[in-house]
Amino acid sequence: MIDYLALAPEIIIAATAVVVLLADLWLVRKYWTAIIAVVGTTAAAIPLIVMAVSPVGDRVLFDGSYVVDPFALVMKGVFLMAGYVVLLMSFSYVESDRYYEGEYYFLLLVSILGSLVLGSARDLIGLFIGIELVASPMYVLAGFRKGDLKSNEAALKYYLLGVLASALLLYGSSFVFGLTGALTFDGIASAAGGLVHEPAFVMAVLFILAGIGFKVSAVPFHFWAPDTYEGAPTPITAYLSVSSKAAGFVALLAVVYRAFGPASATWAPVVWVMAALSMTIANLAALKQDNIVRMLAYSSISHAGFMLVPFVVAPYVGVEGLGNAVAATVTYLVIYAFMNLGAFALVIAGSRKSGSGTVDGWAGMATYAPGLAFLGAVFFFGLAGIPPLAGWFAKFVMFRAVLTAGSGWAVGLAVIAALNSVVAIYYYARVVKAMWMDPVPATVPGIEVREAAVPVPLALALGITAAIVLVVGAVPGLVTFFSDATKVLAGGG
Amino acid sequence: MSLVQFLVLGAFMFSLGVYGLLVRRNAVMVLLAIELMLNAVNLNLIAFEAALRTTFAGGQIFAIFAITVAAAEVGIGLAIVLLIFRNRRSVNVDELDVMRW
Amino acid sequence: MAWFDNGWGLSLIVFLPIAGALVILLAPKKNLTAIKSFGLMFTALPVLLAAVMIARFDYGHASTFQFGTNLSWIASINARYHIGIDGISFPLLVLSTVLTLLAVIYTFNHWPEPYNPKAFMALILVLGTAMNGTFVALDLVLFFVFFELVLLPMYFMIGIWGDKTMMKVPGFKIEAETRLYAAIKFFVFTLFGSAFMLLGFLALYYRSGDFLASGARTFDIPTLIDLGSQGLFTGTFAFLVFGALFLGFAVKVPMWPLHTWLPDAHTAAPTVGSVLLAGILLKLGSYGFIRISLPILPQEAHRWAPAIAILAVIGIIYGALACLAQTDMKRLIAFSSVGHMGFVMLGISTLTVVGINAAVIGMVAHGLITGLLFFVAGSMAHRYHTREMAKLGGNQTLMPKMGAILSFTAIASLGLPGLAGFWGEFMSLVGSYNPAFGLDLGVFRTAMVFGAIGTVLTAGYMLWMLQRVNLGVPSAEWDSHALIDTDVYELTAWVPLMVLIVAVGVFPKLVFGATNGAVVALVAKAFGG
Amino acid sequence: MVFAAEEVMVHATDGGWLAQWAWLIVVAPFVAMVAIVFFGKRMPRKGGEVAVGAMGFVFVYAAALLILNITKGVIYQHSIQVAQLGNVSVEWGWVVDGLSTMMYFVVGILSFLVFTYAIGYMKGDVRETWFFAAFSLFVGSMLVLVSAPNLIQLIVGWEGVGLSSYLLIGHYWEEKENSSAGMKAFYTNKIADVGLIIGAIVLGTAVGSFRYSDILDAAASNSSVLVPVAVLGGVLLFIGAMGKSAQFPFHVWLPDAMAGPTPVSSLMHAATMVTAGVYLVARMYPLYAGMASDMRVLIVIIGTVTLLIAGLLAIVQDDLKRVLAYSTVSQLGYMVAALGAGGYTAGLFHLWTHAFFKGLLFLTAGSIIHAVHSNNMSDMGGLRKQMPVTFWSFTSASLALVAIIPFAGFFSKDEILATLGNNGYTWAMWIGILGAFITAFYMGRAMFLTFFGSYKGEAHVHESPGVMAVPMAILAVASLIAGWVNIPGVYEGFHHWVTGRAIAFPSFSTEGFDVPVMLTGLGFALAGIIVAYFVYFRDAETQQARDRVRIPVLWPLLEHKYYLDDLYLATLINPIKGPIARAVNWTNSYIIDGIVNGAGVVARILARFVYGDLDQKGIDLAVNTAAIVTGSAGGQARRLQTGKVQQYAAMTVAGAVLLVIAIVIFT
Repeated sequence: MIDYLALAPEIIIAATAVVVLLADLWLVRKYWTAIIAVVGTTAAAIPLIVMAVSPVGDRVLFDGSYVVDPFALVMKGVFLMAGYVVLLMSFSYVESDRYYEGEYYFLLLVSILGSLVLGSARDLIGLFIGIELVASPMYVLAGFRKGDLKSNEAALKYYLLGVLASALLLYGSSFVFGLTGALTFDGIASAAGGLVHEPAFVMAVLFILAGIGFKVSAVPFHFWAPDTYEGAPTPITAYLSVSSKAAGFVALLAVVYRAFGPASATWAPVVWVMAALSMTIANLAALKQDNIVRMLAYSSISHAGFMLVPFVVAPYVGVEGLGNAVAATVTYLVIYAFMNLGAFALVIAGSRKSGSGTVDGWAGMATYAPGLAFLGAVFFFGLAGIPPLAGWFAKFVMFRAVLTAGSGWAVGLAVIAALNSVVAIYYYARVVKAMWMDPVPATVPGIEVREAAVPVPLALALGITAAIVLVVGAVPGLVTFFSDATKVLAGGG
Repeated sequence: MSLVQFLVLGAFMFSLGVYGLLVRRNAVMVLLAIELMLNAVNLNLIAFEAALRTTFAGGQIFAIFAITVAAAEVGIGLAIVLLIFRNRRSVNVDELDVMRW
Repeated sequence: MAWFDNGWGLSLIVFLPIAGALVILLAPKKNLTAIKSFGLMFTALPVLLAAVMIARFDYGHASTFQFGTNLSWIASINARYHIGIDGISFPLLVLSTVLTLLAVIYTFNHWPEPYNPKAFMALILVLGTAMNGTFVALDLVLFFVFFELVLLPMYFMIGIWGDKTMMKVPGFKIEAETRLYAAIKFFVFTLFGSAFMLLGFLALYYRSGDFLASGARTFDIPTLIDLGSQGLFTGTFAFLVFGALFLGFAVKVPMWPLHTWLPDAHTAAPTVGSVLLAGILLKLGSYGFIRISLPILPQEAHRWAPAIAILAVIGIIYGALACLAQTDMKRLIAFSSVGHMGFVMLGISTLTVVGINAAVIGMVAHGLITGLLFFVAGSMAHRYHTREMAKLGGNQTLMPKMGAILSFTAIASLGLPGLAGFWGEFMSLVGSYNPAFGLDLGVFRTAMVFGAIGTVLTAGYMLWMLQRVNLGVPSAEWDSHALIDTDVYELTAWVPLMVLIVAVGVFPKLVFGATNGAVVALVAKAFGG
Repeated sequence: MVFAAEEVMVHATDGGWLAQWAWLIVVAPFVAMVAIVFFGKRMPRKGGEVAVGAMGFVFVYAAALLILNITKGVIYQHSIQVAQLGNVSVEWGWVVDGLSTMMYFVVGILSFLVFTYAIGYMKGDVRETWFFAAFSLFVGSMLVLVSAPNLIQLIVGWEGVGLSSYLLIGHYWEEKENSSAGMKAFYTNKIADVGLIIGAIVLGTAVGSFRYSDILDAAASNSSVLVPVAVLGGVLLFIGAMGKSAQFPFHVWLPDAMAGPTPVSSLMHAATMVTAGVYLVARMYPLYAGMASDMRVLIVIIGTVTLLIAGLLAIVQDDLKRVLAYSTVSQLGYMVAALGAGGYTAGLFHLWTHAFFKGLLFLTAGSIIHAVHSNNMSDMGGLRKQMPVTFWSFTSASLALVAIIPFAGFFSKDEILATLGNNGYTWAMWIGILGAFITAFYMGRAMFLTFFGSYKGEAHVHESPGVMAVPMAILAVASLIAGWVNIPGVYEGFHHWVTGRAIAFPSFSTEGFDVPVMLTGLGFALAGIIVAYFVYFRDAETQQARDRVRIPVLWPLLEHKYYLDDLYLATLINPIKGPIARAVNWTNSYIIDGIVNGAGVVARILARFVYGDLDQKGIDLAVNTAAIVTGSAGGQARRLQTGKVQQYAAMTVAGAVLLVIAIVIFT
């Protein structure tokens, strides 16, 4: 018999998606579809809360292929909130550019559904399905600005590389299945220990890492990100850089800690290299960006690198250390999610007012939009990790986790991370500097555009994210309360 | 026939797919290359299942899922290619470099 | 008053300013009086509370942390809201509250361009919270947060209201506005240091787990001090950790050769910014040395001491020489800070009771004196619209009061006995003549001699500045200008500082009375007397 | 060295309330200063009256203390702790003993008189109020210095004196050279103070206390802690003393200090500044007499060199005040040499007498300058008729300085010479006697050129007003009688006053006159005056007449009284007055001044290098190149982004391969 409460969020989201699609057929006022989507997303949160407070422990379905444990609950919560904010961001954006609203929200919901599935997936099939379910709608949404060549190109690039990645993932999975004879992560884990020196297995692990590395856009699998981010509609970019990335990390966490836990010696070095490269190369590339979205794309790549850092301690630490590592990555993920969503919401609002998406175009925004300029300081310095904004705590737990391993490799990576966090200041501060300290350029549109009020949903999105960034910065306990629960993934308490 | 031969074939197909993905200029050909890669995976899965005979027939199930998803994906791919063809009257993937840096 | 003693008093001192900042952000932009009165209220209250503390502080047990509390903050990493003050942090806290209040008062009719009282006042208040917080924090994470919280307001202060003149960026072909260059330079320099400082903190955190009976790791400074004083942190680990902390603090102090951000930042910053920067922010670094590096890593402090002493002395001589080459008055004062903080660090490096006491009073004195110097320099630049000493001159004739105050402060700054500046310099020399047991006498006594020579050079450039700025016949170009002498706001802001300078100079017990007990205990604990 | 001296028996009272309230005289000037700063402008005399009142109080109180010391003897010391750093204690306090009472009195009386004089002299000055405030600070700092029971307070007063001298010398700071003169004084002292400060630290650390009493007890009891550092400490302290007391080679600042108003010069030269160094040595005398006795020969050498070169310099000056300034330096040389030779009493005695007549000399010079509106003697001449009081005062002071019996200077200088002789410094004694001749010569010169012959200036000459004249008259009397307080064999009171100290130490004082020395000294002095008379008296009549001094020896015989004068001139006076003095003068201004100024220049150049090249280019360059590198590297990283999807794919695959390599490396 199936525990439907455990599946309730997925079911609700799926249903909402269908309803949105149908509503789109009959309704005249298309924005209702958006409202339905928001309601559905909100409703989906209810069973989560119920499960969170219910005394029942982990809910295991389908012979352990699908598990709803604290890790799953927390991640699903994050996905829902992120999706919620993205929906809010989409309202005005979608309306203004007269997209097919119904399809837009339908696809978005489907992608959210995929991320929910990933949260619970504990076998290779679930993993594959989840990842594809997150990605496929995005291929379409990336190209949603049909007339725009950039958008088309973004879609194709994302698609081709995405499929390549899936192929790598699948190919690796097939070998893992073949070598371990199991699909569930626990099953794989029980066999993985003996296979550490099996070349085929190593190759398989590597392919899976590569496949997921693409989803989290870690160097050297990041090439699609800047172009796609730039080309895709901004809310979608926000979703890609947050939810899609988060989904990738959920998959990565589950796979490496659950399935390949015993083989950590095999994958940790790979992650080390990926982390170091992601942080460094992305930071350096971001220094030169003039387009803010593109700059944020590189920044999101470097943040992926930071989130990968805690993984490298796996071979050196006990279960507690693993738990810390998981918690650290999740903490970083959560804080990063809201900072980045806020940043993209700001991009939407700022681009409307300044009529430009470049750093120089935003110059002097403080003079005509002080509120946005303030938020700019909050989000960009938050991403830079300056106290008292939430970002500092993300970096903090990251360092804390990586230093648990006394090993020189870990410390070395910590130093690289420290240096990178300094380099990052340059490009984040550049935007803030432009907004606050530079004169207003001639390109800025007329007063009526500049002073136009920010649409309510967008303002709401900005408000929520900014509030979270500020509050969490002062009281990080709010995040750790949840992220600590995710230690269970590593088997820790 | 032994498992290894299937795996070698799969590997060959996969490599062929990768090669196609990297060098073919025509988008449709690229999509075909992708199909090749995915089918290589399916071949692997079936071969492994045949060798392992797992209780839950994981290989087949996985393969079926893979086929389904692959179909969907190629659908999306073709849609995107169509869109691009509509906008620029060409499906050459290497002409897509509006965005650099 | 129980509520006052168990944490509320301190917490109010720390958080009232930032609360004020929020209130001001809500206040209407046009309503200047509201902004002013809120600013005044939320900086005056901490001063009053601090005054109450002066009355209630238990000087007999200056080494124990008082008025403190220890609450859970970030449970999962065992970082706690642990605050409290002892004899070392107490004077600095008082100084910080007072200076913030005076800065606010001074600002009332010196709003820097671009005119935006709301934002400017809010930033001052945020700074106030950050500075007070750093001095009361007894938890490494809390300390780190406050230590870094200083950055943003100061970055904006320099960047928005700073010096608009163009300058050629050394090493680049480009020209940039001084404020922008200075702001980012300050920002990146400090972050570079504090990034490593954070790594050092975490390293201590993990090591602490190995020694504590409970096995629970801790960021708690007193606990870590207990461990450190038992000599538990040793070897390469300790060496590297001290190095990391050193980077963090030395940049802030700043010690040669990490000082180059200072002249730019001080010169570019608006007057109030310079005052707080020189008055308090620099102290955060040296305070960090005394509060964290020395007691937690005594052996390492002992190992690093000669290097620190040498760098400090280089700073003293170097700063003085650099001052002699300045043509910009504000920049000269900025460079003088390098020399004065050199004396502070020299005192710290001796690891003796005398030296560390000297360091603390040196910090306080430098805060009072250089703060006042920057006030005056700012007001003069405000009137003359130039800081070129070549153009000034005869200021004493044009603005007698202003000139007299400038002379007084400059003379105090050159360490005249009987004024606050003297004790820091003299006692740090005393300390370095007779440094802690086992330190190389040769190094420290040479350091003492060079330090003493440094005092001569200091007198040199200070009097030289006075001659060029104050004395002589004013140039004709000022005849047309109507130069108003010091106004009431300036006087209300400056007179307290002058009084304090004299008071501390004549009766140094005002500071030593609080510090000595704490320092004696610290040295006894860390270095065995 | 063995002292032909009796151990001083200390039987003294604690001074009672008079000593306990003695801090008042230290505080009074500061109170006056504050009052003047805040209210001076609104007073009829611009605050002068307050200052004079304070000084009057100081004078009366000091006089009372002196009498107490003479009658009963007083040894009192009180310290208030103002800070405690570990085992180092910082204290303010005051000492009332023989030495300090003597100094209180000297400072008190001269301050009182000079301030009174200044009320007249400074009338209508640009910054009258400011002047009196700074002047009070000057005296106050000196009293802090004198009353100090420990080295730290001494340093406080010491630097305070230096500061106020800076303020007062640069009083007319509109002209750059005046403020520069003030700075020169401050720097020269500050450099010497490095010695003082380090010396204080050395001794204080060794003994574990900065109190004189502790240090000197340790010195007297040959305590082992002091042995290794005694000589070093002595030398360092003496370096500080050299600065304040303008000993060679630190004497350069004193002549320039003339830039200040004349009352300042008067007080500075008589009581409040240059005596500080002598006072320090005297205060630390138990150290110099005992453990540090080995370095005393250095003190003697410095003193004698100073007295000689300064005396020679005085000869070639045209500026009256400069003549007096160099004479001060020279007289300080006497005092220092005496102290070095073990003449504790002799040195202080000369300080005492010198204070009166040198103070007077400057007051008279001031009154002359006030009348003539010029410092140059070439603008004066024949003033004795118009300015009788000034003339007689000047005469009395000059005779005292030249050491003509029975004027004050005679007794003190004779005692110094005797001391030098009896303690085996015969060479020094002869230099001293030579110095006596030189002194007489240049004072005679000044005398004749100023008061005799014909007036060569333009301004209308008039006697100074009473407020200036009266103090001069008083001091004129003092210059006569001040020496009678210590006539060997007759009354040796002064010796007992100043030796009344908390700690007993061997101190030399002559029993009876050393007649031959006395006569020689007196003879040389008289000779000096006579020579001066022959050279200058008649020349003083006309301006161009002075050129005849430089006439070559070849000159008609008869016409020139058998060339007797010319013989003297050619053989004796010209060389001294010409090449030698000029050489000294040259060395003085080009070598020593050169070093002083050169140091400044070098520092400036060095600074420009350090700042300009090292700081702005060097270190910043490092920082900024880092920025450039990262920037361009950013460019590189950016180039990977070609926009071609298949290249991305290729790189992705390549990345996978790269990771394989990574595995190979790591595991």
